[in-house]
Amino acid sequence: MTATPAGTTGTTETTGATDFTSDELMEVNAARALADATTCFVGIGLPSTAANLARATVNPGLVLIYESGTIGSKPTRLPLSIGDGELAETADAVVPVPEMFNYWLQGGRIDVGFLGAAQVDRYANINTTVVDRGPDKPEGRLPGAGGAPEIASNCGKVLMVLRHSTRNFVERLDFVTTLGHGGGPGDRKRLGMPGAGPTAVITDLGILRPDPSTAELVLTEVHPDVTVERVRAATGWELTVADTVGTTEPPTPHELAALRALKAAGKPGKETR
Amino acid sequence: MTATPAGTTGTTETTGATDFTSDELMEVNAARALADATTCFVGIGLPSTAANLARATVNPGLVLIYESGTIGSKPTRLPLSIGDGELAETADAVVPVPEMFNYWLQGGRIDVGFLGAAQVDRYANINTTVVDRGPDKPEGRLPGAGGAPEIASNCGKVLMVLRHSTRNFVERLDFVTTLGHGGGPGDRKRLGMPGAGPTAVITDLGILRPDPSTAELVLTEVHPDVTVERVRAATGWELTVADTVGTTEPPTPHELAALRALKAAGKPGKETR
Amino acid sequence: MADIRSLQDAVADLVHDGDTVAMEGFTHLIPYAAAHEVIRQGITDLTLVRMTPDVIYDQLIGAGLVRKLVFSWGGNPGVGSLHRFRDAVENGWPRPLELDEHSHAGMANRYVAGASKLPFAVLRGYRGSDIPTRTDTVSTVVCPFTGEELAAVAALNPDVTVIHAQQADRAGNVQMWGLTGVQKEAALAADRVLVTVEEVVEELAPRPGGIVLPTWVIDAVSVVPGGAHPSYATGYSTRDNAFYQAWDPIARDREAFLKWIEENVRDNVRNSEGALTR
Amino acid sequence: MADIRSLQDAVADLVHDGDTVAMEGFTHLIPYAAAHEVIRQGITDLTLVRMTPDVIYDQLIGAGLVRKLVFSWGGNPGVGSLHRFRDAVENGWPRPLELDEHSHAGMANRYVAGASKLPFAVLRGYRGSDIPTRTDTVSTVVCPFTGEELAAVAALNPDVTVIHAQQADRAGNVQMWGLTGVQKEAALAADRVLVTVEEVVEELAPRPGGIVLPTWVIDAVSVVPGGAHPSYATGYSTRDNAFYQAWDPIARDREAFLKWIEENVRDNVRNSEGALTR
Repeated sequence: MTATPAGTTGTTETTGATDFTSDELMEVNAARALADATTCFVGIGLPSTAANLARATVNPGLVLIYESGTIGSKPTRLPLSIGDGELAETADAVVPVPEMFNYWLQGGRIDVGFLGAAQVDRYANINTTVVDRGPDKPEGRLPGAGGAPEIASNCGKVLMVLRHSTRNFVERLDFVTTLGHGGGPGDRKRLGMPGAGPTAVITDLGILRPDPSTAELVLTEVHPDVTVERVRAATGWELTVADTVGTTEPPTPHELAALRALKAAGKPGKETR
Repeated sequence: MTATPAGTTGTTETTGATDFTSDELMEVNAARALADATTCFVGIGLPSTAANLARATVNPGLVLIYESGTIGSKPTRLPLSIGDGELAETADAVVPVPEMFNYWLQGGRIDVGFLGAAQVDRYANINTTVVDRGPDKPEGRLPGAGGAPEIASNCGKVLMVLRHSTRNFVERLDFVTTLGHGGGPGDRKRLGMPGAGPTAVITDLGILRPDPSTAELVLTEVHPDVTVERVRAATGWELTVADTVGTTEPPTPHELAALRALKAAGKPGKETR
Repeated sequence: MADIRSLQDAVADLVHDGDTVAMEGFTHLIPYAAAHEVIRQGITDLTLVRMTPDVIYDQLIGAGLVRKLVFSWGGNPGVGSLHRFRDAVENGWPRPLELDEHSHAGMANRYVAGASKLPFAVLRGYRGSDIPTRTDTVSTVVCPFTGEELAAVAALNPDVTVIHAQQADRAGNVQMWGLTGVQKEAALAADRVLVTVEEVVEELAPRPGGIVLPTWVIDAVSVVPGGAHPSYATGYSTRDNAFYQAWDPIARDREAFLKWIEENVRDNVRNSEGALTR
Repeated sequence: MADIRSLQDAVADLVHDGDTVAMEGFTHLIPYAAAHEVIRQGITDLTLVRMTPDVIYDQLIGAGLVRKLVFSWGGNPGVGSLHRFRDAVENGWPRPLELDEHSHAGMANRYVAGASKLPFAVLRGYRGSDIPTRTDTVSTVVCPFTGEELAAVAALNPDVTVIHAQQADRAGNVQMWGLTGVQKEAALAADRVLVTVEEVVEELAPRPGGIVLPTWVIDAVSVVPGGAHPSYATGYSTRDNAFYQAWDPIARDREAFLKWIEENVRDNVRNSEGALTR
């Protein structure tokens, strides 16, 4: 499980006839990235929102796989944890956790790994372990690796979703928990990693994709009303920008309705409060 | 699974008031050897007969474990194979075969491994792979190792049951499939084998046990009306005989009745013919 | 995703001359009908893999389709030898049979490594045994923490795994229950997977001991009621122990064997199993 | 063989100062009541092991009973940080906390090795990660067949594993179902096993997805209805997500935390859970 930084809330934006937040832009675009996948290994938090939204919109047949051992979960609400009961009850199969990691993940059965992150660098490497808080302070503690190192290594490809800020998009990771593209092209191959690695990082500002020749993340799309300068300012390294930067399609009314319905149903603790 | 040589049938003997065969003597004594066990990894054939008879007589709580994955099978008839349906239907748990060998057997969870054999040598090593049929002839093919090498290595101790003849009790194995006591004391320890190894070989003539100081099989008991000379003649090496050779207790009427009931119920193919 | 299709087409598409094929089943759920279709199609030069090769492998070997057997115990359980297997090994009839022989623990772990896409598995096994002298798929590794030397066995990754299960749904998801042996590992270790099933049901109801293989790890599902006979399918049939005993005299004699295969397998019209597969 | 006995006696007999203890559960079936009994008895200097240490480990750490944590993801799922865990790691309060940190795949395989009584397990993992620089329980092995270098992780063999399950029978056989995580591995890897259960039933009816642990691998069974709360037991309760969210402000503040432990755990009389365990 990979943590998603809490505390940042989306700001409301207006585009055309539709009202949506920057978080919703991120979530909708993350879901769209799963349009062609058969199977997705789902991290909790934003990745789980995206994967469940994909099932409700662009990819109803998408097989959701959670590290708690569920294959083919079909939750009606957003799970709070990767072990919520509904994930097991609606699954095609529930397998022991070691089997999940050995036969299904390492076994190369999963198309897409969907991860969050606390820190990302320009090669889409991930830190979810510790942050340096200065020379006289102890390291700040993050949750740790969870499934991420082997998800990133063994899935066919990796998608990432996180909010865009200089705190998250950093020049240099304080700790490499999970390898994305290492130090550049060829590093994954040299390390014998079966999957293609990160192919897109979807944020509340736009979408970054690795350049095929350098493996460095490049800004390829911005969300409606987001400027390239704003993305640069929120990125902790000198961001490379594609020759032509596209603009993502605004959420459709159907996508927004589906997302809001999922979130309303999935209000954590709703039914137990 | 270890093969038991077919084709030898017990001869009828008379002792006191009871009629029983030499096979029945072997089977009853083999069952008695399980009196104190909690769990038994059961080979098919004679070991399975013995283990099921133990459940019907000296050890009703004995947990039978078959390599097909069944834990706590309680068959009402002798299974023809280690995969008969009744073994699973009456089990406390059915586990995948890899789990059986890794968690339960290698995991050191099983008190007694009960094996048959095609050839045994004086150190209770076992051959179930190939037999030498002379210089100009191809090797004779036996079924192979099955579970025996790791059963003999990892169970707390090993019991063996097979019919006594110079064909089976040989001076030198043509192939070591399964290590018993190797070349003598210390060999198991040197090889890092957790279990104590073979502690008794029960035959239709009597019982052989390894000498604590030499690890060589010694004749410690004969069955009623069997002479030491007859056992020597049926053994392919110069058999060491204990200073005092005991005589096994004849089968009780209860033991005989239970054994015959099991065999009658377990007549192979009975219900499908 | 699994297509639901005829056994004839599925075997023709998925099993090729020279393939390494695992037809698994631990007494239970042995895919006899699929193996008979392999015989009818004369798919040959096979390397067969199985922990417990029994009568069905005896038939494939006797039919001359097998060049190598990877196994750990070859017999007719509770009855005796596999005579066609012995004849091939001892006398090279109808062709020589190469062997790669292991213990059960080793074979089970070879499948586990295969399903895990690891090149090898580790076990505390083969100690003091002559088995490693006759195979190049057993070696050793040293624990980097304790220094203990352990057995390493090479992964098994069949070209094709063929299994029989009780049920599939229309999407090609499969469920089996009862003794499920190493079937999951054998399927997940293979490049291609063919599953024969007793029936197609609207929905796979979760069962105690049930194992589900999702459609996206299976290439084809063929509906073959009774396709495990003389083995059995818990909930559908019982083991035909009489057949296993009747097999012994048939397999002892080359002519009797050939006649049996001709009449019961190759002659599709007289083969009720064949009829059921269309 | 498992004795069915009070939680108080079972914990006192099976869990000792300085032990390595695994209290497993993947969100589901987390043995809260047993951990609270450990707090009440003040059993200390523990090395705690778990893939996903959550609120219950936060409580044990905050109570000052833990010297080392072996884990792969430490958080309050869906809510945020474990503040007591962070306070111990970052500030050494109430005592320093040593860490042995892995990935999930590594931890799962460490349990598998432990249950298999192997000294290590092999996986294709940790590649390019800094994790191995901070632990001495990750190393490498080379495949003797292909030459590939793979990760080796040291086996985990806890002194005691504590789990919660739905049911036991009178003989002490246990069945759990739903998400069963790594509980079987954690139990079979341990020297001693304590299971708390929702209830004792006359017979364990086989369940879809059910895992049975036979009585002869368990030391004690304690009947503690609701013993997984705020985690849950499928078939008996649902996850109290509100509790997990309410925990966040409690755990942020040392005083609030100590007061909560005093009132809800140590003060047995006011603790409904404690009342249920007698």
